[in-house]
Amino acid sequence: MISTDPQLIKNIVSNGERLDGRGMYDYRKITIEKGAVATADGSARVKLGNTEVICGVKFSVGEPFSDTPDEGVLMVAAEFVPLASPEFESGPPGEEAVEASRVVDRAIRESKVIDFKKLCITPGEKVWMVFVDIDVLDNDGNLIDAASLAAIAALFDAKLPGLKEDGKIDYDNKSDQGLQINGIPLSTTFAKVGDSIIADPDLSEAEAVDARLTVGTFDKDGDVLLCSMQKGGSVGLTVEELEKIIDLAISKGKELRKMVANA
Amino acid sequence: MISTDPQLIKNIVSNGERLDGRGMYDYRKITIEKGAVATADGSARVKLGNTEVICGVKFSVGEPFSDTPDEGVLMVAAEFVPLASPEFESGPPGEEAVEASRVVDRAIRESKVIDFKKLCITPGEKVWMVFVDIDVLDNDGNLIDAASLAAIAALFDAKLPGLKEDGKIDYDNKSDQGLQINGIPLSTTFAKVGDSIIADPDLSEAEAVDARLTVGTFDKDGDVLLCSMQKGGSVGLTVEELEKIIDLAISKGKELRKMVANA
Amino acid sequence: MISTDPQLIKNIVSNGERLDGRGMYDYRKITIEKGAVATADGSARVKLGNTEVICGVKFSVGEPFSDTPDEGVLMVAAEFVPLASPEFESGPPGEEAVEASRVVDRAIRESKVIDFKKLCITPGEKVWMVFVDIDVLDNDGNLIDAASLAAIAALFDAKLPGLKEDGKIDYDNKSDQGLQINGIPLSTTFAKVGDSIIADPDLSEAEAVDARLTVGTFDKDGDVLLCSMQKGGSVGLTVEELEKIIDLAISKGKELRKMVANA
Amino acid sequence: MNIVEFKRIDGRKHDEFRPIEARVGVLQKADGSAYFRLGNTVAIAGVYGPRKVHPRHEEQLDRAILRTRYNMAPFATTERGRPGYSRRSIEISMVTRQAINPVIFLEEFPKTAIDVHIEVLQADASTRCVGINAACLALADAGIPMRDLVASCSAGKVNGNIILDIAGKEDTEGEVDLPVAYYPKKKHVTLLQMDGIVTREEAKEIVKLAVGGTKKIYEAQKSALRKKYEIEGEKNDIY
Amino acid sequence: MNIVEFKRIDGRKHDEFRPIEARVGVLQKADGSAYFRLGNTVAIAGVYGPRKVHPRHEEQLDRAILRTRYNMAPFATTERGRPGYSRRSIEISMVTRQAINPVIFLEEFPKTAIDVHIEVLQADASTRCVGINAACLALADAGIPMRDLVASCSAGKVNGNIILDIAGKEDTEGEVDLPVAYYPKKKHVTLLQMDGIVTREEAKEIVKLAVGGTKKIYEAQKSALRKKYEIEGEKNDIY
Amino acid sequence: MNIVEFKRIDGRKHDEFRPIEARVGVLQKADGSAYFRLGNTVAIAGVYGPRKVHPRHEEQLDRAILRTRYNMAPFATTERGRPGYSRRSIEISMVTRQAINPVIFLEEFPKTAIDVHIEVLQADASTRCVGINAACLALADAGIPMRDLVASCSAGKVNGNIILDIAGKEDTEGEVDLPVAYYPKKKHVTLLQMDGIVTREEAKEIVKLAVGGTKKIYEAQKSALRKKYEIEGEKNDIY
Repeated sequence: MISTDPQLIKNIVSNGERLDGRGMYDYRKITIEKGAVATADGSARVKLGNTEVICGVKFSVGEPFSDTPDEGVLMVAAEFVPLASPEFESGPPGEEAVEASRVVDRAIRESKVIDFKKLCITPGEKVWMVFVDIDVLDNDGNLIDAASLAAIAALFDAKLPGLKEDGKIDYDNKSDQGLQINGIPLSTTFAKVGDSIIADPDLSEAEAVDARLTVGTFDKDGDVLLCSMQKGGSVGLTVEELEKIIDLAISKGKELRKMVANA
Repeated sequence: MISTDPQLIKNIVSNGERLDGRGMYDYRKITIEKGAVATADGSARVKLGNTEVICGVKFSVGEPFSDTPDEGVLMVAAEFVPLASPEFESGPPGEEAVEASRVVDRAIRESKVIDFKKLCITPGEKVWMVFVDIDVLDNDGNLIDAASLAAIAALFDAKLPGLKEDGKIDYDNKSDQGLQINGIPLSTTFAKVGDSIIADPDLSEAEAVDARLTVGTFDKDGDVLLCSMQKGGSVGLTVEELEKIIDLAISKGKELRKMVANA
Repeated sequence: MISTDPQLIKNIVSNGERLDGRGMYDYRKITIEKGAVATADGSARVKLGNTEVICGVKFSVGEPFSDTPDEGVLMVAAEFVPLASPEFESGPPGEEAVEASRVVDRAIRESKVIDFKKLCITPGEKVWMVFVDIDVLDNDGNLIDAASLAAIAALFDAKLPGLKEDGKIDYDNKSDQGLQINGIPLSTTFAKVGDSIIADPDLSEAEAVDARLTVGTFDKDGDVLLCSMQKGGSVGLTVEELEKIIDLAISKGKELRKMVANA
Repeated sequence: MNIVEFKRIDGRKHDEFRPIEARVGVLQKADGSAYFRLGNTVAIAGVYGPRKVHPRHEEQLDRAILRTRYNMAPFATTERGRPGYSRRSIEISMVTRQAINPVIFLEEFPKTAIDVHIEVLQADASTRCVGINAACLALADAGIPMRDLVASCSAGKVNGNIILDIAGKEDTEGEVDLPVAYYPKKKHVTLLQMDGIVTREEAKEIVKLAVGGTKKIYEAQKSALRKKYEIEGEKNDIY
Repeated sequence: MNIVEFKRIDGRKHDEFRPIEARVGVLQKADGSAYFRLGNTVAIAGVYGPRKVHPRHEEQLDRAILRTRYNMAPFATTERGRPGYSRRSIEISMVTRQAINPVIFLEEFPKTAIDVHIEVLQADASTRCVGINAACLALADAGIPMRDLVASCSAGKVNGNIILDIAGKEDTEGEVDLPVAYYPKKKHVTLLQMDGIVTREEAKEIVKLAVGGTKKIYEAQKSALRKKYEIEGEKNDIY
Repeated sequence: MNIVEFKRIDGRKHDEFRPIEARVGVLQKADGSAYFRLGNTVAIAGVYGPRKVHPRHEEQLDRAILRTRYNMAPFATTERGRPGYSRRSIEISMVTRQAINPVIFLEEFPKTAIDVHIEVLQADASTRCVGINAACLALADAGIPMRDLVASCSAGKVNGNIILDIAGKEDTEGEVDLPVAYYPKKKHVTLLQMDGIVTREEAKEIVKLAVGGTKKIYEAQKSALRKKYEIEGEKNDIY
């Protein structure tokens, strides 16, 4: 793999430009294909430039956690499948995959756009388990945002399975009941390269990135609210930079939400 | 360990001979000792030449799988204990051990000689779990056939434990009820060395083997039927070679079944 | 780390002396601080010279083992946290940590000072699980005795949580009911260095130690009884040496028990 | 031999495949990649290598080592699957390696590893076959020198009828499933597994049907590769 | 902005910390160590290194590698925790490393590892902050050259009020928790995480409150280090 | 001391063993092997080495490393055991190594490993003793130079009586179990464990009974080795 010299990237970005010609706050081209996986209860394939992830939602019936006996359970997992990158290895998820799945999970969970009480079947005994599994097929950077887009699109695509009389899932008959989701929580990631801020860093830029801030936003009754933040990278951000990114994330979130809504 | 030159083996076999003087389609000497493990509910020790395996069957009471609520559960596991070979290592089973246990499992399961519905205690709740554990003590090649012989002999040897009033196993009082097994499914393995086919390859021959075909056969109402096949090795087999091995396996299976029946 | 030459230690000990000036059968200074962990149901921090361990007891409600349906369950685990020693590594417990937890567990369990039948809530269904977790913070040798002191002191410090009407633990309201413990089982460790016996070997002495004997003793109705023994080290002990250590352990156990009783 | 044609559950003829779709170059990062679909069974394969071997002790002085990893996405099956290795995936990874191994010029790349990762995205029977088909295309796409392609499919017996490419309800009702992989130039079967009860004659008939079926798979593979070079050819025209 | 002061559950002011306690040199075997307490949250950190790297392939030719391990003792939480790595501890170990990394002169110790082990002994919110505070003190105690200390604390929103250092009942009732780590000399936020719902303005206000709070933490850290050198100074006087 | 002889559940005297059976050379592939049986407890041991050390960093410059692995077959116990390492097998592997270590001339084989694998095929008490007995015979069978054999057995207390070689119902009813391993030439106890309640005097009495019992084990071991050389001698006569 020919990697790009980080110093070259830094120089380009310091001139307010990017290697692939994008504007500083532009995302790469996004395509969202809902229903991409016939075997899943809900799914989406998302391309963010050359980054590609696929997300499948599956439901099962399980026991609730003892501290939330009347709520369904959300489980988000990301697998960085080794075909996606020469650096990914087989085996249990590494810290990057763990972080991605947890950041995506928090944005969805904390926004409270899904009412988990509606996913209760029998309080204290049976609830819907919602498994959101994200497979990374191609890693060209900014996996968190791609995973976030795929996860929420797949959840919007999902239909609950029917239940048989014995309380087990009837795999032959899907219901047409979707999840009621009141808002579109999304992660948007900005990076600091030198003194500049750029949106949606790709893999060629990753080595040059000093710090990263992922901001989860969602819409509620016309307002935009934040639901999660996660800083990454081995250098710090000033408070001013943080505030600037928060503002950028709010406006970029609006753009991305339209794509999800229209997907 | 002094290993035999694969080319030497190839030369010998191409002359229609074998290093230990066996005929091309001859198995090594087989001994089957049922009841070899006093602590098991059924057991057998099998020697196939210098290959030695020991199989123990244990019963326990457990929950059925949700898709077969009225059937007992068969679990076959092979451990390639490191005392059996300088190459075996401690730790979770490697691919060879996994393959052996799965091939043995399939031959028994697919032949349907055991009616798993008869191993149901309370439908949907309690069934007999049949654990078939195979320990390899000495590896001189063709572990699959040795394991297959040991597994079926141990199952024939097995007696169900008694049940106490509370539904738990009464370890002090065995029943004299055996498993009803309607046929003897067995794996028979043939190998291709150059253009020749040989039965029951031993470890000195293993390096010279191009391909391997294991065929599971059993007897039903006087007929011989196939229940499983598994090709191994890094070279292919022609359809004619496959057909020849299927025919050889059927006649060799008859011989081996007599030994199991008389053990 | 500058380690002490084992031969030097051997020479000193053979003269009936020790590097830190202790008597042959003296323990290092012991401090026991009960209630050291606010979040635990019982706890103790123990310093044995520069060895420091912390033990926390936590209760939960769980299912009994099927062979003891009316008894609570004791689980002792020791983690050799890597901050305690340059040699400790992350990951599952090594053989030394496993041994320490099992020796501590046996001394408590076998002495029968805790009546596990009193920790039964509903026979066959619900019992108290008693988790005794030992964290090693500083390893300057003789971890078994330090862990043993901390475990029993933490058990004496423990108060059972209250139970809510639905049978779950009420974490907001602790009961003031302690465990009824009828005696103080303790491990005391002696080591053979050359022909001499020393008590409580520290880390500088460890390399010079030929053999180790840990003796668990407890008091019952004024008598001292043994409840466990464990020999360690790569050299043997004569029967006379064993007997001498048993006698030393009995008298040393009395001393240590006073410290636990007064802690 | 099934002279009177019967009705299959999904209306196919006894020797008819589900729709086949094959594409190469579907991933950006992998050195080679491919997508293969057989009805509702979908797999993607990505190839890395020849590259340095980690861990080093696996290195072979006289040839490349071939490593295969078959993995099922958790959402690929009716019930959600647990991520990570299972005994099933260990076995399939192994037979996949043995199936592909004969056609690769491993001896041309001593001391290297060629890694083939197969990800099953949708599972409706024959996942190992679809994985092998994708893997061979991905190897070719990566420019790994090969003697031939290996083509894989399965045949079996359902309600007494011997049919090609069991799928859907046929799979749950099926008595026998027999996947093969075939190396056409050498006329070699490089993978063969079977479970279920058959007579000697049925076994041979099913093998022949499956081996015959690989021809159509092979055509689909070659057509996908041709399309790649045509497109690349077109690209060359443009520049 | 919270001009009328409200009542917090435990009686603290909106920008008031729980009691802070910091000590260095609390362990004997570690090359450096520290204890940090914030109310009922207690962590100990131990540092080993710079030392040889195992496994060797992690070694960097131009700098030391920094490895952090955040671990929660099983008895630190209300319900007993399972020992060993969890997804949570993997994430926190990572963000802790990123929080500390900027202040260490890693380039001075090429081909070595600096290992920071954090053990949370009691958990009542802000465990990662307390761990980071202890870790920086332990690094200083080990004599590792540092550009500055990193100080960490959290702020959040409880019942609509924006407050510093959420703890106890506030934690379970809290809507938002936002931990930061701050590198004062450079005015850099080196850790920032958030969960919960806030407006843009609230987010900024909470960030400022948290960043402002780190000043007091920083003082406590420096005071603990001063105390160490005073005591060592006294010792020197004696000899 | 137990002057009036009492009745044991299986009719044995207080210092009587279950039937002992010992054989060497029972495996073909191992460099040395042995079978040891004490009543219903059966173990097989296999030895490989001295051989190269993997992983290399475990290598010792001045001596061989001794590695022991105690494993219980899943069918060896009343309830089926889970395959793989348990905390129990980790501990027993360790004390087994320490029990055997003193008698082996490890210093004669620097930079090598001697691997001793013990497989318990039937478990009716004293499995670690039987494993040690088999292991020493297997080491001798492998031609590893040894100072002596280590012999192992256990004694204990059942219903107040001090008896040798607890087994069967005695085991479940037993109050105390005390296994020892003994190195006769040096009069050294190389393994000693105990659980259960005893007085000081009882402890000493049980130790003596167990140590005394090792004599018969030792005889059985030597007899098994003699038989081997006799047979080998006979073989020599024939040729």
